[in-house]
Amino acid sequence: MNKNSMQLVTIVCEAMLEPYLERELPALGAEGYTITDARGMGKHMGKRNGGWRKESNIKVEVLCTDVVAERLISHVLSKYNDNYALIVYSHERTVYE
Amino acid sequence: MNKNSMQLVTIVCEAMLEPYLERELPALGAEGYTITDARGMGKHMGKRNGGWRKESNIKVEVLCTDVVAERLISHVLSKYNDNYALIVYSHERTVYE
Amino acid sequence: MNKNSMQLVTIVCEAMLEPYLERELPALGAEGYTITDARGMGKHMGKRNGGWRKESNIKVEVLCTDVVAERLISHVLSKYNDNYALIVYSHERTVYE
Amino acid sequence: MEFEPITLFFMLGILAGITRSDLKIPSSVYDALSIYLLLAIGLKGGVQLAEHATQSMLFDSIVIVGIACILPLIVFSVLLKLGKFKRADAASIAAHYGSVSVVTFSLAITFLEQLDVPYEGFMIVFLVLLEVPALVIGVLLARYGAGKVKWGSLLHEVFFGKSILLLIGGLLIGYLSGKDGIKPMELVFFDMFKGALAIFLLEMGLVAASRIHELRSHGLFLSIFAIVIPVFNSVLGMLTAYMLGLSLGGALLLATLFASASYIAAPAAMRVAVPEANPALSIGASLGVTFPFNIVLGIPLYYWLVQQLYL
Amino acid sequence: MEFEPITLFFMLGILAGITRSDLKIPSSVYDALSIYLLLAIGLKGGVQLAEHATQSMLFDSIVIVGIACILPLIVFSVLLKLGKFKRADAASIAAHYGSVSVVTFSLAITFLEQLDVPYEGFMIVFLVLLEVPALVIGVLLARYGAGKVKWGSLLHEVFFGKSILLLIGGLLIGYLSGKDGIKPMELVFFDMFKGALAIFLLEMGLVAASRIHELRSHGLFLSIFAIVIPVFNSVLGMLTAYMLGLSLGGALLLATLFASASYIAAPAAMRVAVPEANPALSIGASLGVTFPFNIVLGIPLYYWLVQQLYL
Amino acid sequence: MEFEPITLFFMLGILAGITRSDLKIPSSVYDALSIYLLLAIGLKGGVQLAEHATQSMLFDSIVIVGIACILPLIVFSVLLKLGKFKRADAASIAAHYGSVSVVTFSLAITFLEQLDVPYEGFMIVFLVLLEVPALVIGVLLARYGAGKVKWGSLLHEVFFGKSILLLIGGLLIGYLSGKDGIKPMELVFFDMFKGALAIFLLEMGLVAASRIHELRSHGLFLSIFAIVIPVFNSVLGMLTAYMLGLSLGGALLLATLFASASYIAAPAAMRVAVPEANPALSIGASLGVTFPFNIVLGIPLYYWLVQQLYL
Ligand SMILES: Nc1ncnc2c1ncn2[C@@H]1O[C@H](COP(=O)(O)O)[C@@H](O)[C@H]1O
Ligand SMILES: Nc1ncnc2c1ncn2[C@@H]1O[C@H](COP(=O)(O)O)[C@@H](O)[C@H]1O
Ligand SMILES: Nc1ncnc2c1ncn2[C@@H]1O[C@H](COP(=O)(O)O)[C@@H](O)[C@H]1O
Ligand code: NA
Ligand code: NA
Ligand code: NA
Repeated sequence: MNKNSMQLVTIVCEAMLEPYLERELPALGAEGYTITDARGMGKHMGKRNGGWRKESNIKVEVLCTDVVAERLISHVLSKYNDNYALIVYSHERTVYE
Repeated sequence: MNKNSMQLVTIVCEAMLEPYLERELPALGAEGYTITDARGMGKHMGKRNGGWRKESNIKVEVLCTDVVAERLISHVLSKYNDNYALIVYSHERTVYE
Repeated sequence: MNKNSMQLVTIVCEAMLEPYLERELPALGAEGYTITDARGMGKHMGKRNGGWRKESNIKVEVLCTDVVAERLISHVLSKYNDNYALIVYSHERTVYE
Repeated sequence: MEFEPITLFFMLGILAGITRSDLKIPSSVYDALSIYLLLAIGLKGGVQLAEHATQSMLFDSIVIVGIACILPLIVFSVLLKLGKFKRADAASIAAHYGSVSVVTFSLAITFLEQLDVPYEGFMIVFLVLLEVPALVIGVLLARYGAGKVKWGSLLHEVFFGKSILLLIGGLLIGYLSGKDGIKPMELVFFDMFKGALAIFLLEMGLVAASRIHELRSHGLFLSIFAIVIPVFNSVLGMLTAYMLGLSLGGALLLATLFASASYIAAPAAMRVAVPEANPALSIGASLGVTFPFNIVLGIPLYYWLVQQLYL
Repeated sequence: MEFEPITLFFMLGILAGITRSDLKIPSSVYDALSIYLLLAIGLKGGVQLAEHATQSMLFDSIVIVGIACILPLIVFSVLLKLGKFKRADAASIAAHYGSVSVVTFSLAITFLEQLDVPYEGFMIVFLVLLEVPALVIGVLLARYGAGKVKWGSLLHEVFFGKSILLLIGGLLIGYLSGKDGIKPMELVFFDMFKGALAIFLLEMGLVAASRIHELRSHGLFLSIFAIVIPVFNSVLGMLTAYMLGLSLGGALLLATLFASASYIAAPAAMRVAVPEANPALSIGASLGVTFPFNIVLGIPLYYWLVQQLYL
Repeated sequence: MEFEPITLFFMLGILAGITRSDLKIPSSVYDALSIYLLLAIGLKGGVQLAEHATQSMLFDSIVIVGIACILPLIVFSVLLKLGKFKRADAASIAAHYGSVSVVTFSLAITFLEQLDVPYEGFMIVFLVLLEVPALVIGVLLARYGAGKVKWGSLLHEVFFGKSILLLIGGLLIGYLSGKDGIKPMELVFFDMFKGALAIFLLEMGLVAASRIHELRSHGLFLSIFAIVIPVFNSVLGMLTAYMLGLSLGGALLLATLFASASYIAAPAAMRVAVPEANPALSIGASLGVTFPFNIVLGIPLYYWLVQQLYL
C-alpha cells in the first residue's frame, strides 16, 4: 500500500461545460477525473445561470500533482469564470495504491 | 488568481430536507451551496430512515467562512439531528477566484 | 456540539462493486457510508472499464477512525485493485454531533 | 384455475426482491409511472363525473368522510392501548390507515372491470376526499396537549403534494374536457392503464419486499394489525356503501378505500408534521404487509363479503 | 364552453409551479419525452413528404427562409434601440425569436386536427429549415466587428444537436420507410402523440412557472416584447403563406412557426457561441412568456387572423 | 427499394454516436426499455406456449442445448490458438458468443412478422434455455486447472440477474394468464412492442458506436472474428432446426439465436466470475461489431440461407 500526497481539485460548474472539460483536463495533464451531477446556487445565479432547469450543474474532481492542479485551476478560471457559473477549490489528499 | 481559505461544510441527510435547507442556508449566511443525490447507511438507519426507497439522501456542500460554518452546523444539528437521518462534517479548503 | 476528528475515505470504482462493498464495509468496521453515482476516466480506462456505459462509477465515502480507514483501504486495494477500475484516497475531517 | 396477471407481476417483484435480484426499476420510471397513474385515475373520474354526477353525491360525501374520520381514532386507540406504541408512532400509523392508497383503489377498479361489474364513476371523488382528513387527525392525535403544529407546512404538503394535486388536476381536466375532448388521449390515459399498472406493480413488489424487513420491533403485533384492521375497515366501508344505496361495485370500491393504507401522501406528511414518529413502523406495516395483503387476498375477500351483503 | 385538455395540462403545471408543489417530472422523463416528440414529428413529416412532396416546395422554402431571416434583424434592432439591451443580449434574444419551437408547432397541428382543418404535410420541412438560420444570424449580430466566432463548435452544436438530428433523422426514416413501413409503429409514434404531448406540457408548465421569475431586469419591457413580437411575426408568417398559396391550415402553421421562440436549440447554441449573453433574459422571455402566450392565446388568435385573411 | 424503419433507427443512433451529437438516451430510459422488452418477449412466449406447447419440445430442447454447448468450445479454441488471446479473455468472449441476445432475437421475430412468415411460438423457450449454459462453460474454460470459482455468486448473478428473471417471469405470467387474461395488456406489451424496439435501437446505435473504438488491441482479428463466427454459428443453428423439423420461420429464429452474442447477461456474469478478462474486448466485439452486423446484414443473410435450405 503506497501513499502519495496529491491535490484534489474540485470544479462545480454548468453541466454544458462537461464535453469541453473532458477534452481539456487530460490535455493539461490530468490523469483522470470523476464527474457527478449536482445542482446548486451561487452568487451569479440568475445573472448567468445557463441551464434551463435548476438541476444542471456538474462537480468535477481531479486528483493530481500540485503543478497540474495549478495549471488546471488557472486554465478553468481564465477561460470560463467570466461567462459561466463556476466555483473552484482544492485540498490535499492522501492517495493509496 | 486569488486564494482564500474557507470551510467546506458537508451535510448528508434525508432528501426531504432539501426544500427546508434551501431556504435556511442562505438566511444563515451561506453565499451558495451544491447538492448531489446520494444513498447510504448510518447508525440510525431503520430507526429513522424516512425515505421510502434506499436512494433518498442528499449531500449538501457549502463553502463559507468559519463564522458561517459554525452557525450552519449548530443550526442543522439542533433543528434536525434528533428526528432525521443526518451527518455533518467540515474541513478547510482553498478556494480560487 | 461535539467535535471529533475522523478520516473520510473515498473510493471511486465500478458501479458493479456496490453490492459487494455494501456487505464488506460494515463487516470491516464502518459505521456508515454514503454513495453517489459518478462517471469518470482514469489510467486503466479501456483496459478494464467493465461498465457498458460511461456512466457507471460510484463514489463511496466513509467517515471512520484511522484504524478502520487503514483496514478498509487495504482490503479494497488488495481485493479489487488488480481487476477493477478503482481509486482510493482519504483525508481528515471534523465531524459534528 | 385463472390467474390475474397484475397480481402475478406483483409477485414477480416480490420474488426479485427476496432473491436479491439485480432487477431495479429506475426511480425516475417509478416517479413517471406514479404521475401517470394519478393523472389517469383523475381523468377517468373527471370524465365520469361530467356524465354521471348526481344530486346525492354531496350528501354521500359528507356521510362517507364523517365515518372515515372514525377510522384513525379506532386505529390510534388500538395501537396505544393494545400495542403499547408511543403516542407519536400510534398517531402516525393511524394517519396512514385512515388515508387511502390510489394503487389499491386502481386494482379494485381493474378487478371490477375484469368481471364486468358496473360501479359509480364518481367514486374517484371519494378517493380524493378520503386522502386528507386522516392526516389532519393523525397530527392532532400526536400533538394533543403537547408541542405546536406547523399547520402551514402540513397543509401545503398535503394539498400541493403531488398525489392530491394530480388527482384533483386530472379530475378537473377530465371534467372540463368531457368525453369527447379526452378522446384523442384515451389511448394513452385509459387503454394503456392496465399495462402501466402491471409494470408499476412489479416495482411495488420490489419495494414491498424491502419494507417487510423493517418490522423488527413490534413486528408480530404490527403484522397482525396490518391484516386485521384492513378487513375491519373494509366491513365498515361496505356497510356505509350499503346504507347509502351504492351499487355492489361501488361498495367494493368503498370497502377497498377504507381497507387501504396510504404509503405515499401519509409518509411525506407525517415526516413533516410528526417527525419524531418512526417511519419504518408505519411504512413497514402499510407497504410491507397491508398493501400485498389487499392486492392478493384482500380485494377478492372484500368482493366475496360484499356479495353476501348484497344478496 | 369547451376546454382543450392539452392547455389544461399546461395550466396544471403552471399551478403546481407557482404553488411550489413537490410535483417534479424527473429530468430523464423530460428528456425521453422530448426525444419522442422530435422523432414523432419528424416521422410524421417524412411519411407525408413521401406521399405529397410537390415541385413548388423548393421555391416555397427559399422564400420562407428568406423572409424568416428578416425576423431576427427586426427583433435585434427593437431590443438594441428601444430596449437599450447590451449587444450580446439583443443578439441572443433575436436568435431565440428567429428560431422556432417544436412543441408550439405540435400544438398548432393538434389544434388543426381537433378542428379537422387540413394542412400541407410537408410543413414539417419548414420547421427544420427555420430552426437554424436565425442562430447563425444571432451570432453574426453579436460578433459584428468584435471578437472571433467559434464557428466549428457552433455549427456542430446546431447540426448535430439533438433537435435537428432527431427531426431530420425522423424525417428521413419516415420518408424512406413510407406509410406502410411505418404502420407497425403508428401506434407508438402517431396515436400516442397527443397523450405524450399532454404529459410534456404538464412539465412545460412547471418549467415556464420557474422561468417567469427570471425577468427581473428589463422585466416589463421584455414581457411586452415577448407578446407583441410573436403576434407581429405571426402576421408576417400568414402573409407569406397566403402569398405562396398555402392552404388555410398551412398558413396557421407558418404563422405559428414565425411566432414561436426556440427554448431548446437556441439556448444551447447561444451558450456556446455568445456566452456573455445572459441566458436568463432570453429563456425568461421565450419560455416564461412567449411559450405560454402562444399555447393559450396565441394559436387561437392566429387562427382567427388567418380566417380573416382567407375569407 | 424498401427500408426497414427499425434498422434505420439503429443507423441514426450510429450516426449520432460517430458525429458526437449531444443526443443521449437517459440511462433510466434505457433500463426501462430493456425491462419492458424482456417482459414483453417473455409474455408473448408464455401466451404462445399456453396455446401451442408440443410433446416434442423437451426432446428438441435437449438437442438444441446440447449442440449449443459446442459453440463456446469452438470459439474458445479459435481465439486461443488462432488469435493468441489470453486464456481468460478467450473464455470470456466464448461465453458472450455462446450466449444469446434478446434484442437480436426480437428483431428476427419482427422480420418474420413483417414478411408474414409463421414460426413456432415456443422458440422463446429456447432463448431462455440458451442464455445460461455458455456462461457456465466460459467460466469452466477460464478456470480449468487454475484458481477457484465463486459458483455461488455466479449462479445467483445468472439466475436472478434481471434478464433471466424477467424472461422467465414474463413466460410464466403469460402462460398462467393465457391469451384472455393478457388481453387488457396486449396494447402495452404487444402492440407497442415495435415502436419501443425502435427507440431502443436508436440507443443501441449510440452504444454500439461508442464500443467499436474499444477494439484497439486485437482489433483486426476480433473484427473479422465477430462477423465470421456469427455466420458459422447461424449455419449450425439452421441445420439443427432443419434436422428437428422446425418450420422455416423457426429455423431463422434458431439461426439468429446461435449467431447472436450476449451483451447484457454475459458481461455482468463474466465481470463477477472472470474479472481478469478484459471486458473491452468482449463487449467491443459483441456490441460494436456482431450486433450491428446481425441487425443490418446478418438476419437477411440467414433468411436467404434458410430459404435455400428449405427449398
Ligand atoms: N459558497 C458555495 N458553496 C458551495 N457551492 C457553491 C458556492 N457558491 C457556488 N457554488 C456552486 O457553484 C455553482 C456556480 O456558482 P456561481 O457561479 O456562484 O453561480 C453553484 O450553482 C453552486 O453549485
Ligand atoms: N460513517 C459514515 N460515513 C459516511 N456517511 C455516513 C456515515 N454515517 C452516516 N452517513 C450518511 O448519513 C446518512 C444518515 O446517517 P444516520 O443518521 O446515521 O442514519 C446515512 O444514510 C449516510 O448517507
Ligand atoms: N486522477 C484522478 N482524479 C479523479 N478521479 C480519478 C482519477 N483517476 C481515476 N479516477 C476515477 O476512478 C475511476 C477508476 O479509475 P481507473 O481505475 O484509473 O480507470 C475513474 O473512472 C475515475 O472516476
Ligand atoms: Na384507509
Ligand atoms: Na420564430
Ligand atoms: Na450465440
